[in-house]
Amino acid sequence: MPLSTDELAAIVARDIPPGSYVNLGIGQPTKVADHLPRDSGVVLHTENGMLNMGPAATGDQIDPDLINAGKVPVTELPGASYFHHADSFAMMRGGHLDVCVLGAFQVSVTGDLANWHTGKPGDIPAVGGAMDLAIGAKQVFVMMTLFDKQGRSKLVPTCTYPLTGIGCVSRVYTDVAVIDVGPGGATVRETFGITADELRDRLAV
Amino acid sequence: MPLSTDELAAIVARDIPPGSYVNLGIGQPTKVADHLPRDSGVVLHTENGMLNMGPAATGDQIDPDLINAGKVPVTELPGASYFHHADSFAMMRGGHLDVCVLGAFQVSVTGDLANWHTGKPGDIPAVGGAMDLAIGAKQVFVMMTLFDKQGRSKLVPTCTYPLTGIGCVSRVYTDVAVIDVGPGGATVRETFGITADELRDRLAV
Amino acid sequence: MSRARILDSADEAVSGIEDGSTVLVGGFGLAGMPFDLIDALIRQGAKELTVVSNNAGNGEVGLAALLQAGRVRKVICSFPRQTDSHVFDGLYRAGKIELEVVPQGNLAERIRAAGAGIGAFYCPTGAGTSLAEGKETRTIDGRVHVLEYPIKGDVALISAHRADTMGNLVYRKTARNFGPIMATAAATTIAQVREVVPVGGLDPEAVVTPGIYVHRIVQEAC
Amino acid sequence: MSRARILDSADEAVSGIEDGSTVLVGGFGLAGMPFDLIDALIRQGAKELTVVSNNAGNGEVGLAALLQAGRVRKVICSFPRQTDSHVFDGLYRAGKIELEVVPQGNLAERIRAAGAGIGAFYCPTGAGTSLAEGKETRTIDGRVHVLEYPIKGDVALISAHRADTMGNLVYRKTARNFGPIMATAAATTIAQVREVVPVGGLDPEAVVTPGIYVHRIVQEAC
Repeated sequence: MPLSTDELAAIVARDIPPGSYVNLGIGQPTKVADHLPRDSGVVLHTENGMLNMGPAATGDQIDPDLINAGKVPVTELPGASYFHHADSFAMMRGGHLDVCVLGAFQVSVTGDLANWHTGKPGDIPAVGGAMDLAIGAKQVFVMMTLFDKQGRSKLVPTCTYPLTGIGCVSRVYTDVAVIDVGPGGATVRETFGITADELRDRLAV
Repeated sequence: MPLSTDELAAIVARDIPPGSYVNLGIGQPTKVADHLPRDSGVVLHTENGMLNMGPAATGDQIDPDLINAGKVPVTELPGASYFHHADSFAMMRGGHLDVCVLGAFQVSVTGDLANWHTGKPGDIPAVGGAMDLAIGAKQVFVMMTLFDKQGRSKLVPTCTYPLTGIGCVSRVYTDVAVIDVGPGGATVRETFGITADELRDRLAV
Repeated sequence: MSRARILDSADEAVSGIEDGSTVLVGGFGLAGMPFDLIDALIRQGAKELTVVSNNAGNGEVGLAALLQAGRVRKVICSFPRQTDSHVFDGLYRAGKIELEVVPQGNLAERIRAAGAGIGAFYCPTGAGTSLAEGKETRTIDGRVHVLEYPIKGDVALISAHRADTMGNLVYRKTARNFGPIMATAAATTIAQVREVVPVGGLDPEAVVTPGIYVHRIVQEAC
Repeated sequence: MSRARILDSADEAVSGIEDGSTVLVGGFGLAGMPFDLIDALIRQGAKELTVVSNNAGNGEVGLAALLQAGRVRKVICSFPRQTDSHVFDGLYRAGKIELEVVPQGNLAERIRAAGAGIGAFYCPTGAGTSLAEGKETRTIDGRVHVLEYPIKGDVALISAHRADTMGNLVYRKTARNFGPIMATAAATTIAQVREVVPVGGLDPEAVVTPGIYVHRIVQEAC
């Protein structure tokens, strides 16, 4: 059985070392936070200018001055700090985040990432902090379904969507497999509900 | 009569517009602060990371954590702020200071400044923030005696000492005259105890 | 005292902004968005503006209202497309507005550079992507870097939490975002604040924007 | 929690610093100088060091003592010559130490660049002077700019006022100086502080160095 998004988020969370500084991208990656053990000491960064962000705010906790990169109201944990945008991106671009987890349209076997723009005519491009996270974090994990709705692999020999960054992804977490990517190509680490041989046949990369 | 250092400092202070943000270099320029009217609203910057620096600290006021660029203990005025060195120099280099007042070995008629290094063999070079102040402040005033101990003019056609900055000085305050310098050459604004004609003869620039 | 002036209304605060100006607008989504100043700018009437902001407006308020009023020629931002960016989307699809998409970190660093006297800088962000097309590159330590130039404003409109009468500012939580860097990068910086306190009312260690960067201040309408 | 470790002694804090390391040393004159850490580094014994600091030591203590112990191959600083820099002066005149003089603003900005992922930057400081000799230049907006590269440290030794146990730091008055930027620019940042407080003991709005930049903390000897 392929993993649910929640199950996959738990697998990603398992692989984040205790005490890491982590940025979770908008969308699916946000769910990883729910699966980090309370005593993990993992510190979440949000690129709009905060470290040690807490869970989403509810009810009276909601404060319009306190939102995450997805513009969702969040909370502050003890030991938090605030900083301006240049300092926040300096933190990302300077290589200080241990891990970031991003969504993707496509990842190449050598770690190229395409996650910001479909490239379709009429689609309005919007990049946000994706390119900065892609080049900045010590490890970039991608979290995505391995196949699109038409059954085509999103892990590809070469990205056809507009690139976010070159050779920046180190590992891809998908519903059917965890795959390392990089200069040496793709290596399957584990599979879920599918054998490695079946996976290789479907991927053909 | 040529002006004393204190008299000259008062002349410089007179020309600093109310409400200006000002950096006073180490040495003679420091004395300008003593002649700013209390209600001038002039805010002093010290490049080691502070705005609205107060007068030198005495007695119990002395705090090793609170010094000026000359490493002299100083005081904090209400409305002060502290920032780190990169922010402090960004303030200088970004053109936000209205005036800085520096000492000099030589100034050229086109505004080149030499104030950091004698260039003599064996002299240890030390530049500090001089080059950053020279290029950064909106107006750079120099305060110096016009003639050296050998009677040679320190306002020169071309600096022979190692340069601090090119075309950066706008006005030179000396014991015998105030002289504008710049792309159009030198223009005497006022003289003290000497006629403009006598001055021109002695300067020969 | 100093250069900051406390004004009675947002209309006074935005007076004199000229047609064709580049306006840096603080805020990330709605947090830190200077709504009063933008509304006053709409009333003031300056047109052909270039707006530099992280987003391109939400709903029909703030930046979206300025766009809808037809005052903006060009938007420089990192993330125009949002669930509620229909005003921008419509103008863009109708070819009525120009868009320059800049990676968010480059946007922030280019604004900082303008305030810090940096003429240009090299950074790996965007190297090899369409957003770096036509830009100069250089390989430093084996990594391709893209040359980026400062983004200066004629005016910055920002929102802060508290000001003292010398123009020192503090922000609140993630509403800090672009305010501190935009304040440094504009010829005239205009801040709306929730509260103005007397000189001495802010902790000198906690001031985020020193008053040297702030020219006009107005207290928010309640 | 997080990556910062609170250690019992300065000796533990400086363990593992290798011969030939580049060591960023905070402080401006005596303010913000990490004396305990420097003394421990002298005991630790690492040699052939490159020291990056604003000054080159005062009197016979701190940096001057490290120099006198013969551990420093090269100093990168803005202002070596001071009334009480006789230790450095002697070594320099005897040809026993290498000196790179960097304008103070370039020193600060190059350290910041190392921490911020900037590969190089252009700035007008020093253009046309002997300190820019041999450096690449470019005219931007009619003004000559010099290309400057980052200064990275293997280790940063800094002094702060207070830390929480996650490594968040606050400084005091002008002792802040180089600490915040050096903390970002070294592979290992070691801070001596006057007081360690529990998590939650620092105002999140007033934290100057977030804990992400701090690896080891030791409380000052009284």
